[in-house]
Amino acid sequence: MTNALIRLPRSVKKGEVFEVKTLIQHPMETGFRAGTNGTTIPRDIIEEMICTYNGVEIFRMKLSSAIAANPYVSFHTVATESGTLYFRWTGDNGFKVEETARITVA
Amino acid sequence: MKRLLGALLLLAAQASAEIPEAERRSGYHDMSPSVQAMQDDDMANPAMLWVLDGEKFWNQRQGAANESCADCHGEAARMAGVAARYPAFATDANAPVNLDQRINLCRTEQQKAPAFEYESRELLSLNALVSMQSREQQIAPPSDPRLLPFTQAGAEAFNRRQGQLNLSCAQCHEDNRGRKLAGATIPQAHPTGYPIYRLEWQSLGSLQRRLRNCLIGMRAEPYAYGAPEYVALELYLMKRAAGMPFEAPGVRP
Amino acid sequence: MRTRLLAVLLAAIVVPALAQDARRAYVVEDDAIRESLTGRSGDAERGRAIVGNRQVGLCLLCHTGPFPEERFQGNLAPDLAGAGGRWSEGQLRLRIVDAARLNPATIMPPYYRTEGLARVARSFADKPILSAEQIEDVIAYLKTLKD
Amino acid sequence: MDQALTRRRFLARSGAGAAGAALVSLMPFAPAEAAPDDLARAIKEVVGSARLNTGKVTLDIAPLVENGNTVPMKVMVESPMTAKDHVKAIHVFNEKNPQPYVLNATLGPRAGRAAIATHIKLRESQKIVAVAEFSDGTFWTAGADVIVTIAACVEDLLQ
Repeated sequence: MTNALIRLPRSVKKGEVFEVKTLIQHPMETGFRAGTNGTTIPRDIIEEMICTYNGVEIFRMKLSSAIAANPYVSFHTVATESGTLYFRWTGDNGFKVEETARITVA
Repeated sequence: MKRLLGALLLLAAQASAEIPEAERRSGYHDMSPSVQAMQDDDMANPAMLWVLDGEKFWNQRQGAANESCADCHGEAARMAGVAARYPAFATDANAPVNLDQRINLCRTEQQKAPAFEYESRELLSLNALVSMQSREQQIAPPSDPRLLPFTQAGAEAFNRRQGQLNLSCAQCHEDNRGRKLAGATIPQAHPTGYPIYRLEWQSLGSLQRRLRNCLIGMRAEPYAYGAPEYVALELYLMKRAAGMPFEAPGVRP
Repeated sequence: MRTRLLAVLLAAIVVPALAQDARRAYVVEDDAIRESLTGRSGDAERGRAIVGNRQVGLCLLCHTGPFPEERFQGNLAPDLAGAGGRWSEGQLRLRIVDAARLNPATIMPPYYRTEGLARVARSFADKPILSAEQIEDVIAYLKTLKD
Repeated sequence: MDQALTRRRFLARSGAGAAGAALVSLMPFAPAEAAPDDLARAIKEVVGSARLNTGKVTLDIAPLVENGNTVPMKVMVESPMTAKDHVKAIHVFNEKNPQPYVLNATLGPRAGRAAIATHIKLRESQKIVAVAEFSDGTFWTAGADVIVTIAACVEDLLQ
């Protein structure tokens, strides 16, 4: 039930550079905050995000406790051919979310 | 000089100056450009994650009646303008209700399902979805005479001193609007963007949650969620902001 | 403005100490409380720390003051610089204890009044914002701000 | 949360002290803006013995933010992004959060443009440093000082 939003242009020209924007639901609990009973709230973060374009990795990011809740990440890539962008976020407590988005290259 | 003396006497008489229409501004304009940009771009506005949930809940059949919001209302887009005129008088509750309470009335009366908890993901999501449909519309409180005593009560609450710090809403948000409380610019307290993704909360939250924060800040006892006192304040705040553009779901610091 | 307000003040008001709390009695004469709330002078250094603490004195939320180390001071109340030159010790004391006696519309919280307040949060009920000792410390500090 | 305690714990874990202090002198920062030990050490772990050059990197972050919980940030690096000459990675560090690392993004010629954006958390006013690692083994950097104003009406602060 984790929500992720991905935005790409609907269609791009071959060779064009386009921006990929992503937003995913996650508390990004730092592991440095005190809970109500004085103990530390355990860390719960997304540790890594990767993106492949028709199977080839084009972007990878390691996240830390310093990334804000509900992480927003944007990056760029070159339009090579029509196909699928695959996204995977992994993190603490077995967190794993996969999403795909279609890109049409004219 | 005469005018100055008059103004001073007015102050001494404890009358808070209402904000002239030309000077009204949304809290959006008191934010830094980078936070404004977060609200301007739906892909950078984390509130959109709640809207996404709202769309799911909107279409889910619920309760003993096995009905979804969509079964009665159709597409969420048909709710355009609704959030801009809430709170409104609900005949089925015989009281003014805010949008959260309207959604819950639909649940208990139509869907025959238990009400959502205040500030729950479900309620905030549905509220965000419905509120978003009124973007760019003008805030348009209904001219229902049954609301008048409640709006009046809200106006009185807005001007009443409360808490250990003995402050009224008006002292900060009208008399000292635009000035700096520590590092923060005091906004005019117009409910243009609710529910808001508040950076401090790192979550979406309702106007009632924000009012609760203010009460705690002035060291006053907050009301329980859903209390009629909050709804009265909401009614007055919407009347005060009538005609201003709606920008939900907003981002605020 | 000031003379106008003063004219409506009663010449002298005695506020009795309430049995249920530890607050001391004080006497308001004209626009001042002449006597120290504790019978002693406060400590200016401690007073400065109270004024500068946003959770204790709260002063810098609204006032700007001579605290170069504190960023983001408020600007909705008068600058504290020169307060000790503008007001006598007794005038400062009343303005902290219960400024609303001088101007009913003031935004200055009543630092040593607990009656006549509405809906005070349970954790702060019947407690003044600052103790008599703290207020005397703050006055001792403000007195040093001559210009 | 006691920040001093956290930072001490961090130092104890990484077994640093004098070594970290020595690293500061290797950094290109002017003495007036010398970064504290753990920031310098974290950068050193990435850069190694290479020289850290100032330039080519633009770190876009507001100098004054109202709330440190969600701070928009962009890093842009000048590079043709070709197979021969591109940015391999962008690293971001902070000075005063409990840990010096913010993020590490791996890019390549397929990126087309070396520009990333995200939202970060800043516990207090501090320096942020971005480092770009190029395919030719050079490192380029930019820093920014961000002032975080204290939110005035923080939820439940007074209870």
